Amino acid sequence: MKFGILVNEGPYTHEASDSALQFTRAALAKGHEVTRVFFYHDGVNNGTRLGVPPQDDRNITREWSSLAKEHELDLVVCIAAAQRRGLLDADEAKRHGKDADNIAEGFRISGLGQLIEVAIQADRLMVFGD
Amino acid sequence: MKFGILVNEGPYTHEASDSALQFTRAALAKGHEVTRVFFYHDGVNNGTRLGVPPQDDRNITREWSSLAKEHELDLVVCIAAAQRRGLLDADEAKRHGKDADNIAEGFRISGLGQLIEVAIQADRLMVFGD
Amino acid sequence: MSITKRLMYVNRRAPYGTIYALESLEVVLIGAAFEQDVSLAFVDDGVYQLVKGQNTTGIGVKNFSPAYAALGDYDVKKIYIEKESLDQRGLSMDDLQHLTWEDENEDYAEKESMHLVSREELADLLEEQDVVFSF
Amino acid sequence: MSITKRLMYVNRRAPYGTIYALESLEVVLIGAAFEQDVSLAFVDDGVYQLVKGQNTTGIGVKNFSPAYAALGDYDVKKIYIEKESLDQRGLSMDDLQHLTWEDENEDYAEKESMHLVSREELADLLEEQDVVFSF
Amino acid sequence: MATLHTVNKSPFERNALDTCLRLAKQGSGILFLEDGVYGALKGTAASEKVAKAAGEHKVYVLGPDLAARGMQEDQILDGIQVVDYAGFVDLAAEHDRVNAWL
Amino acid sequence: MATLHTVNKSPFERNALDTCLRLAKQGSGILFLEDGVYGALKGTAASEKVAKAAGEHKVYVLGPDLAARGMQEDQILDGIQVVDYAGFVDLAAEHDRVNAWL
Repeated sequence: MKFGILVNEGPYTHEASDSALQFTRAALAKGHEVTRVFFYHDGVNNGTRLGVPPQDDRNITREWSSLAKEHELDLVVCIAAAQRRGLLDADEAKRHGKDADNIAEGFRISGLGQLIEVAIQADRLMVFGD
Repeated sequence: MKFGILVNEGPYTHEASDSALQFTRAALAKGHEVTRVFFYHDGVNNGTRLGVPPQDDRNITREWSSLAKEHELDLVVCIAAAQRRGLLDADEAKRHGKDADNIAEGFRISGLGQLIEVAIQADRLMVFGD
Repeated sequence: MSITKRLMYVNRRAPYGTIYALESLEVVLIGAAFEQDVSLAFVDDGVYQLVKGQNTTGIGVKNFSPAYAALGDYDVKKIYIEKESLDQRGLSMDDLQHLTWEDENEDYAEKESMHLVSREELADLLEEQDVVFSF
Repeated sequence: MSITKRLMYVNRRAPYGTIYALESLEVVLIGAAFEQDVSLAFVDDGVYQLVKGQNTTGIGVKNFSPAYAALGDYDVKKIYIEKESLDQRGLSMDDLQHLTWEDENEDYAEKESMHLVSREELADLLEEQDVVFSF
Repeated sequence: MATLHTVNKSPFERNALDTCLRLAKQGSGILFLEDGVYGALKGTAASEKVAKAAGEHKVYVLGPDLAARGMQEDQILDGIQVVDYAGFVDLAAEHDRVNAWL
Repeated sequence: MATLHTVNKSPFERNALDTCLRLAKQGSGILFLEDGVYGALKGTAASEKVAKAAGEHKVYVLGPDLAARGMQEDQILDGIQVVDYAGFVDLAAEHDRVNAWL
């Protein structure tokens, strides 16, 4: 079965991104396909490479990145939500005249159409948020 | 009278930072002192210079920066909350081996002691959050 | 893509206090291009999104309520308002924006988009969906 | 600074679902160094923060509940639990961690930090504060 | 002048107003702002308890947040006073402390 | 198999559980996770309505979230089944759609 995952909240602040990560791992372990993980609202903050969580706690961004690498997951950050909140890749930074970018490995920035697309293509859309 | 302001939520996501900004402006207009604005929890995200909000909406970070410049406001971002969420200044970026920083003009990163200090020094602590 | 799915957006949050109402509307407007069978439900504090006469000048935030009137142009014409949510808040349909769409097959006749539904009717509608979006 | 103020931290959120409980505790621990007259109130879902036997292995999140036991060492020894909040949740003081402090003036005798208070008592305590922190 | 309590949550979505009313001493100030302003309206499921509270406390509502949400002053419960941000600052200064029920 | 409803909010803080119960068709699945797990407990102000719901729906609670919060399985209302993340995935696959009451 194909799952689409929507993450609406930032890491650490809300358990939503932890739950999404655990669900995604469990779905993959059962042999399901995770077609795309889409990060919306404050969920875009999962995709920053500048986070430095305490050493004795989990690093959610790194967990998403390594899960993506292992399973060729498509991690998509919403461009409009990301701009508002200051999450940029190199192209976006250049386009808006910003002197730095902060997106983490394995994440890509794209439009809301990617959310609608996965909602249509997947068998189930799982929403994790506040 | 001296006010301390605590902002617990990120910009745009929650009205808290708008309310804090409006309150701060109104207090200054009445001749009160705003001893410090402290950004905690997701409030640290008010201090990113990488945000690109839609042109037809307000730019909250820029409004804080210019208010700070005009009134010599002390805008302090909590270091622990900021590290967790990926908000860094140049020193912090260097210390943690990160290749970029993203703090906006007029904000500085410091410890939670700065919150306690303003709570003690100010006549009133105003809390804006979710 | 040639699949047509039934997508429902469930709006349960008040506007301005949080960004969910605005960013939900942004999804609806983008999603309209995909030509799916789209509907919107306004439940709980979500009914406040449609209240007439919003004026955000005093809070310095963009007033996005006029954008709902464009939904008809985007072919989003099934808008359900739960009666129980209105009642709890002392509101009636007259307090809300009146959203319509133009039927190009009937010489652009203006038709009703807003449908007042009971909890039972909304429960049935939810059960007919392929995908339910909540933000 | 030589001013001594009465600071109360009001904890109304459950742990783990959101970060407020953890980051509130971080403020309390840092704030202890300022030698103020500090107290903590646990109200509404905040009482869940002190429930015994928390085991976060399955959710992959750090279990911070052991840190409450250190409050006594930080000289934070006025901890108020609202009875109405416990009652609503079917909890009693036995379900919570037992927090104590050692009185160095009495040969390090272990003393009670936890105080069960009624809504009226908590309302009075709130009224005696100089600063009320809420997160 | 006792405590100014602020409530920024919808009374239909969250328990912040109920807790505020449970723990506010008689004669407190209570200010509704942000989504909390819905608590100040007539004819809702929360009106009765708020009207009762307005008899025991001084209740205020932030006008700019009301207007943003399309609410008119004639929809406000009797005994509730509308203030702007300057009035909010005055209330905070006049009371001895401010307690935000987030 | 109808709809799987998920509730991740405390029943004491927010209205998500009430709305879920108002709009879930009889025979739905309802899964409590995150702070929603407090809704699955015996002896609380929410227990009566949840026990009633467990008679009309299949109600589940996420074990890892229960354990994190220090709750034991013997504190769970009768008729509520504990599942892990793998069980959550199975529930999502078995039902026709998933409706998250955020």
